[in-house]
Amino acid sequence: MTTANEPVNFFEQCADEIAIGSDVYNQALGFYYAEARMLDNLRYMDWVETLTQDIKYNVPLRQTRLVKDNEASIIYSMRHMHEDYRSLMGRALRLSGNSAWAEDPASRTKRFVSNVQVFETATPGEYAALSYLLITRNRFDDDHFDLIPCERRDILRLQDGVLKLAQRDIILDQVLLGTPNLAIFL
Amino acid sequence: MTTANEPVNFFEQCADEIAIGSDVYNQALGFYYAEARMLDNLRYMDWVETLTQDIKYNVPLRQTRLVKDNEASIIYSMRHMHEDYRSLMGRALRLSGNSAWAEDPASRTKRFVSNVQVFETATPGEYAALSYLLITRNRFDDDHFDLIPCERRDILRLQDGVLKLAQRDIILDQVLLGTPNLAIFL
Amino acid sequence: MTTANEPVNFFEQCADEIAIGSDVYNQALGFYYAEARMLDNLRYMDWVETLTQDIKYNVPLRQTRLVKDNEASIIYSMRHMHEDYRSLMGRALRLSGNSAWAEDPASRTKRFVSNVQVFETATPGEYAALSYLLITRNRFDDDHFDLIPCERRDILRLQDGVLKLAQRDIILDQVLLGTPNLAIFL
Amino acid sequence: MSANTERKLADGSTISDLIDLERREVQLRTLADREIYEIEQDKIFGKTWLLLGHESEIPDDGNFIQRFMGDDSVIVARHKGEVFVSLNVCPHRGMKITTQDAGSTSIHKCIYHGWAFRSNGEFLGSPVADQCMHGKIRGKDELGLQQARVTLYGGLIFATWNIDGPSFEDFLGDAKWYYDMLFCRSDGGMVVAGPPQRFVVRANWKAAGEQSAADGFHTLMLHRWLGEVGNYKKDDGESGDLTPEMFGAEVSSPHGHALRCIDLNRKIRRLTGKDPEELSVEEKLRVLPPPGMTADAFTQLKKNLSPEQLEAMAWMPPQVGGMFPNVLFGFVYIPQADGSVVGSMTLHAYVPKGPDKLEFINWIFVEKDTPPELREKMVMQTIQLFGTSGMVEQDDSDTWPHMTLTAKGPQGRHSTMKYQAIYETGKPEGWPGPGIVNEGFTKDDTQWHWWKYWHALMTAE
Amino acid sequence: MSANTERKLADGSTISDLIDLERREVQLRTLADREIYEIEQDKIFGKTWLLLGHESEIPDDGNFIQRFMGDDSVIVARHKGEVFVSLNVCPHRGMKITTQDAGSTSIHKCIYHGWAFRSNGEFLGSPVADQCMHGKIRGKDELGLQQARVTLYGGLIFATWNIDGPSFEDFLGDAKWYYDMLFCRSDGGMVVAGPPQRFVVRANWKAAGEQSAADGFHTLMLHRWLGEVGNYKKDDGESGDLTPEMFGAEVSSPHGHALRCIDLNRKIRRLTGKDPEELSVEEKLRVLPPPGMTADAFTQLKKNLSPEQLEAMAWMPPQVGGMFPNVLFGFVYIPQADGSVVGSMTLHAYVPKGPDKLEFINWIFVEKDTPPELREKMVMQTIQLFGTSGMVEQDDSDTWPHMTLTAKGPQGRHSTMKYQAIYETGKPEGWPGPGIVNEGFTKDDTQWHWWKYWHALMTAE
Amino acid sequence: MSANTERKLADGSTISDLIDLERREVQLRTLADREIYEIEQDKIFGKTWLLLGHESEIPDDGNFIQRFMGDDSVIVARHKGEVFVSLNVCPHRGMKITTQDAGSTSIHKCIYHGWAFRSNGEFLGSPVADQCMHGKIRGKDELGLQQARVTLYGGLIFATWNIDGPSFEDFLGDAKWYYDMLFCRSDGGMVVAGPPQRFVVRANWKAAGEQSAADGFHTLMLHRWLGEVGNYKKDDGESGDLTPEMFGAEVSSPHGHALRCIDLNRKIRRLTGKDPEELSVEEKLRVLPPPGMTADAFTQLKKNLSPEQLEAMAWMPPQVGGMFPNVLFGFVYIPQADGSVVGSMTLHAYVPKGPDKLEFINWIFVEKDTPPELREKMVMQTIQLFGTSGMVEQDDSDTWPHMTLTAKGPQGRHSTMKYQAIYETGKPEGWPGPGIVNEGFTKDDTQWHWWKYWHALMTAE
Ligand code: FES
Ligand code: FES
Ligand code: FES
Ligand SMILES: [Fe+3]
Ligand SMILES: [Fe+3]
Ligand SMILES: [Fe+3]
Repeated sequence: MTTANEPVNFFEQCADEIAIGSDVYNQALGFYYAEARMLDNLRYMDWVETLTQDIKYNVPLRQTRLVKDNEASIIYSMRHMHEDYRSLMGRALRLSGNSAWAEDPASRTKRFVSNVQVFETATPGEYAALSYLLITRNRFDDDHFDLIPCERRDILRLQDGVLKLAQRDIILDQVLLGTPNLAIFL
Repeated sequence: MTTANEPVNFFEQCADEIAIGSDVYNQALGFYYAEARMLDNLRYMDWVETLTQDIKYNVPLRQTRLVKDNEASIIYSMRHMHEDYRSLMGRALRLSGNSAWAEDPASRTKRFVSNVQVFETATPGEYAALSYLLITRNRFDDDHFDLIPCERRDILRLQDGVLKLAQRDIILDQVLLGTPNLAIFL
Repeated sequence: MTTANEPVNFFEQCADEIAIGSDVYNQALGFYYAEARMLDNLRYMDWVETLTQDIKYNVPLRQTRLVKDNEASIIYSMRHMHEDYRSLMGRALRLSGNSAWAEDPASRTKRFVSNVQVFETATPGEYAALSYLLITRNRFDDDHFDLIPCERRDILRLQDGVLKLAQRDIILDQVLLGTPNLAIFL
Repeated sequence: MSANTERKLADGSTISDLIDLERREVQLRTLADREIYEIEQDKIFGKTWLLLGHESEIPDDGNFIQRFMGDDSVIVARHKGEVFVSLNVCPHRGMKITTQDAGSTSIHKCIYHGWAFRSNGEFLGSPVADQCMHGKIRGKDELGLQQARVTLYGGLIFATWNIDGPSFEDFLGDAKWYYDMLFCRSDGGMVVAGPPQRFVVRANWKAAGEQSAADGFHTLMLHRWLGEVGNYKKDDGESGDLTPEMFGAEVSSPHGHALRCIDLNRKIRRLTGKDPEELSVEEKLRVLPPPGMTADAFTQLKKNLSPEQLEAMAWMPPQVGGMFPNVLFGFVYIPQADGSVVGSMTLHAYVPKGPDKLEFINWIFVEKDTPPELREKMVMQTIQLFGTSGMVEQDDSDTWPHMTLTAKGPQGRHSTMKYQAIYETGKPEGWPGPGIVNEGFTKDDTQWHWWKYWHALMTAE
Repeated sequence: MSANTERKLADGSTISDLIDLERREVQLRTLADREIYEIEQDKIFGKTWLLLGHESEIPDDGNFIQRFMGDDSVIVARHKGEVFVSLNVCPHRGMKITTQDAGSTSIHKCIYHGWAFRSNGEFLGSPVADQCMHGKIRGKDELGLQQARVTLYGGLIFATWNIDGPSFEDFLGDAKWYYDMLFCRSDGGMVVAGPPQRFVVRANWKAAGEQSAADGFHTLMLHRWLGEVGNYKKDDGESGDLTPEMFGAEVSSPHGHALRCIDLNRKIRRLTGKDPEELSVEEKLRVLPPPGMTADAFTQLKKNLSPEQLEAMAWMPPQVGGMFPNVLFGFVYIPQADGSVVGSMTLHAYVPKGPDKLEFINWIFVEKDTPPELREKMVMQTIQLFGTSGMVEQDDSDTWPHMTLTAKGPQGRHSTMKYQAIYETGKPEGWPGPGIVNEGFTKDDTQWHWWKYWHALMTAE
Repeated sequence: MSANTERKLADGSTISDLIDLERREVQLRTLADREIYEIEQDKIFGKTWLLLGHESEIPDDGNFIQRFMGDDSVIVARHKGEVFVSLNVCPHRGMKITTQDAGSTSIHKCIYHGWAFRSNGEFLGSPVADQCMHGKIRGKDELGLQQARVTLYGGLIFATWNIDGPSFEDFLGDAKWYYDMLFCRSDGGMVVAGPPQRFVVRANWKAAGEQSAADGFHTLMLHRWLGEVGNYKKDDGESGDLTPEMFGAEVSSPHGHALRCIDLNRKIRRLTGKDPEELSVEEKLRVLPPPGMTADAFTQLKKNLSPEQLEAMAWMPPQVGGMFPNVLFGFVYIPQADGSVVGSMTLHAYVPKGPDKLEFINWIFVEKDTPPELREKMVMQTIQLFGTSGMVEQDDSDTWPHMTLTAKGPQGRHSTMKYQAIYETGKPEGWPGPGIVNEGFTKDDTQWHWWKYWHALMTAE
């Protein structure tokens, strides 16, 4: 392989954990619940509003490796998504257009958010947030659901008193993705 | 079709959002956790106690429509459930009887509640609550689970200091329901 | 059968419910979120640190019975797991070794915690905690997930200001377990 | 056709080997076998008339719904007032023409390469006209969507792939005289309350199909809650006996159709206090009008039905039954706590989805001019008893899967379903209606005729 | 039977083509093929004796449990003291008679139409007696639940559909002499600790079945953690070598049964410090009594077993092995950290659930009069090593699915399982027991005999 | 071979019955039939050369990756510098040799019983050497892992089970002249950006396979968003017309390979403002170098390709196409908002996973010496348009499943895929390249040749 496997610098950024129940923590919960509803209700342009202009958004690959090589099970040299503000906006525009067949008719989804932990970072007004997300996805008259359980490693930034998403790494649990595409946001 | 598709007036009822972590919010969480345990433990008559006499309880149909016709994807002219207090009591009585075979032996279920948001309404003591619910359902020796992810749009009313359920609309994510009946409450 | 079906004394231990949002409650949430991440990230020896030396850890069997015999649907005379501190430590050691093939390569799991309720007990500093857990488990290149929804009935004990797990009963929802082993902790 | 010229299944047996015509037994294997399922797709669902919906679902030109004929998806659309049923498969490369459940459009454009079709299936053309991407081997007239043969009956939409086969009338035969009382009795006709409920049951479609042929017997046990805690509970709170409800007359059909006609007198007595014997046909039908109709609708009945049909309606109207192969109807009077009666009109289709899965489609109907309050009552009542969450049919949808499982066992598959409770009565004295009719407590004849027709079709050339 | 008269599989090959009797090889395809699976349902699970449970699971009249014989669900019930095994399929329309895992009732009533049966399967009648809903074509005696042939052995419940086939004794043959040491040695007999653990493994049942025929070899690699960090770790913390544990004697059977008998001397030396050679049979068995028994139980052993059996027990008692087709037993001594030994008694059945799925059923046993503390120790120890969460068998249940996957590959299916490690030793000098016995390090003979019997049954008329 | 000697499918039809060679039509049934799928495993995936990856994925000795050839898992490993492809099935009892996706080891040890193998598949031995647990019937040389035949082409790893079949060169035939321009043009060669994306699509592999044979037509409709809101939107924000992009030349192959070569002039005009007619080959290729290459790389092109190839590259270079049976390549120039162009190099393999499932494997490439910034741009751009989340290919992976569903319907399965848009042009005037080449707007010939080769292989002895 030619690209070095980019280090995951997320955990280095996590300083003290912010108490569950504190204002910032509750604000983060609010951010995630509101975000889930925007995306589950196809309000893509509203969602883009919640991103910072310098956002980094990644979905690394996974590989099945021995426990001793466990860190090699997350792959950054190649990703399922590798996005910046421009590309996320582009995706939102496409989905808001008339010919995004992969999501028109749209999937019926629910984004179940849980296990939220929030941490201070070196930067005042920036918080590192860990959360679990379970997406249930149904299309057409499927009698089953595609499941996308994942961990989200976010950097949330306070801008004019509102939290915005400045960075997100989504860690999936499949090496062979069971849903036929990632036409939806995670 | 002959019945006009009844408008969903729920969101009009939502006024200011109640802060996550506030007493009312926590009370709502408590209501949902307690409700989940009653239903998962077959305490149907206890559950009926938590309903107001004028409750409206609906499970509209879903249809796969183009994004531009998205609002038409929720159907009220025909529903999977269309209940009032009398009928819910009737269902609870049946389940408490000796011959409700569809649930005897009973399904083993878990009702995972998350993404709870609570809002003031025009009526003091009445709150609009949005929540996500994931039901896992297992019967006999099935080695799989039926999944019922849904959004619940509730009106909770304070009666003598206790929250009761005054209205519930359950928005499912399947047009072709994957579980063989709705013999359980959502 | 020769062993009497051990009574579930858990609920007798539950005294007053502790308010959602209170410090103890939030501490319990913190315990569960941290525990989920330890286990999902294969930090088994760290997890053992969170157990008391006298821990009792059980996964009773389930059986499909008529509603009238419902309490007989949970079986303690035989269990899927029946553990004490020594055996849990033994399992953690095995998993930390070089030949625990059942989990090497390791399953990719997420432990979604929800519906947490905490109660006082007769013993100061000991709390009874009820919670729901949904485990998604993926191995190799399976395009599906094994699901393990369950209720956990825990006794949490404050030791030097930290909560530790003193007792856990895991109530599964399948009589015929759909995941090929319980090589992971619940 | 004789079994020895019949197509052999993998293990060497034939369809005929699975049915004992003498003893009226059918091997359970029929409920789980994949080979049999595949043959049914051609010989049953490729040959008979199938219920797809009601024209009130697509009132205007361009309106369409997606439905299933066996395992084939079809588009049911209105074009210039007429209803067309087109195979939902693009003649170019097989993509679905529509992926929507319902909608409205004058032109259906395939999203894969853009071939366009009218609502009646006609091929309009392909993009980049000057490149003639549909080629020159076939004419445009050959490139339309495959059309099914369509019939409307009481507004119900039926279709078949058997283009030169029997007419819908012939298919119904004598049973039509009875169905008319349900579907063709009013001036305005029935309309759907809304789109149908749809849910999946992990059972072979025939577990539901054979029951739909008027299995009254199971009500006493499987639905006994109705007497214990349901609508048939005695006023004094005592358990009610459902047995009397199972008396009446049953109509069989050589084409597998079935109707159970139930005596109205008890209900009338309860409602009027009068002795029904002393009431005229008109009086009876004004006291207890058919589900969804009001007293003054009698004039409509009189206009649309024959005196003999009116007589039957006032005596023992058809209330539950089926239409071969996979339709069940329930046009019933539901006793209310307050002593009144609310009618319920529902139709089900059990669409095969593989040997061990069926799609349960449930339409609820009202009369076009049913008053709003009554209509709301009827729909709620019906939703609460039938379909997805119906307290009656929950028990059916939880039973059929077990029959499909037992049918897979190496011993179980050879076990038989038995239809040995046989009528010895014949028509009620003075019965005005045609067909094979028997009086008394429900028996197995109607279901047995259902299987005999299944066997005839499955073994036909 | 010669391959050319054998039933052909879809691709034209026969079962015999898949086994190389000369070279002792079996094609992997046998682990994934649906056709082969269907044939096994008749020729293996329709013909041999199958383990269903233990009578201590249904101590009283009316007690019943639901179990499986191949893909057929059966009711195992006690009636007037006797154990009956009835097909769990209603003779009326095929509904399951019981949907419960266990319960107690004097009458089983089908919930579909209410036909009623005794615990011994006798048909009692149908509702609305005067309507004789079961008809007149068959007599009541013909309408009972299909009965399997039942044998109790050491309290274990075995049944077969092969009504006129060989007796259970003949089926066990010489192997019985050894099984007696496990199941028939004590006065009180074994009892289950509770209902069995049940879980699904996505593997063909034969991946587990062939291993159950005493595959000792895999322990060294697949279970090597036992030496590294488990019960066989050296006291000094060094990794222990498991190889010595694999020495002993293996008993093969022309019927595919298998037992591995392991030398007790090392354990005795460790426990007593004495030279086992100097100990009498009685002394040995008092020092190290069989799992679940106490020193003073020797009198029971003496009473229930022959001197030859006692001699074998004190020398190389059977500890692991299987019973054709799908049973594994483990009656083992587990070394404890404190130098002591705790016994473990477990039986597994691997029930087929389709070509790529099996149900793992795990019963844990104790002796009826095992003292409570010991019993608790045994059960915990066994749960921790075997079954659902067992640290040993976790690795097995994660391995078999891979074999089932490779068996599906177009190349992989032609790859072979090899049984070419062959004993050249014969019986230990002076061995008191019957049957095909070989001494030394574990080899492949027992597993090869398992496959030979599978082949014989699969190609039998 | 004539249909009447062909293997019959269960319903009596043959493969040839499903293809109309005259009218260029293929029955949809081919996209859903399990029997056909099984035959393909042998006749297609057992006979042709299959793409497994790129040697830059396993740079060092001992490096290995797990990949699939049809339904068989294989280990692709480097041993002493060479690449070996071994069946990932243990010759002992069929366990997978590796359960990892990738790793590095000098010895592969089976976890079941510990048999050990070299990276080239050689059998090293089994544990407890003195017990010779692999027996004496077969020599060690017979116990290695089954080896596939391997070829490296431009660093791409191809393998086949057809040991004595045609060479990879013969397999490519005339198409090689064109593939060379993509894979063999630079000194350093291509390298993967990382391991491939892998995801499952619930569709038959041929729904993707037939499209990969240069179906340009679908772009206009299925991917029309590119013009509406995507990279081909007009600068004035108006919708862009994609039709011009579909003009060029298409290369067909009797072996089902296909390439679409697209005119560069428009792009060059846009970038340089100059009239391309006035530019030399070298000038053109310096202005618009191939994806991942820089202007000064021209010297490499000149060195590695013939003048004729250079001419073609500067005129109409191959940009999308496929390699039979299941490979798609896209080497395209993506217009950027700023008017510049970013190249994208991707290869897909569509691995069959049953009649209605495929695994989509997506490798993204860069040139070994592509500058870091450019490389990052290329990879991001490619991820955003192709593969798992690619805005272009999302629509494909959501379309193929519908074709697989319609192919299951009893009517739908007889509906046909049509390839009737036929070129009438022939080679562009003065075209320097070999093979079947046609000029103009995309047509169906390449896809039809794909099906003809599929048919030839499926009906071959
Ligand atoms: S498949 Fe419909 S236009 Fe090509
Ligand atoms: S099926 Fe059992 S009584 Fe009818
Ligand atoms: S299966 Fe590989 S060593 Fe036995
Ligand atoms: Fe019913
Ligand atoms: Fe083992
Ligand atoms: Fe495409």
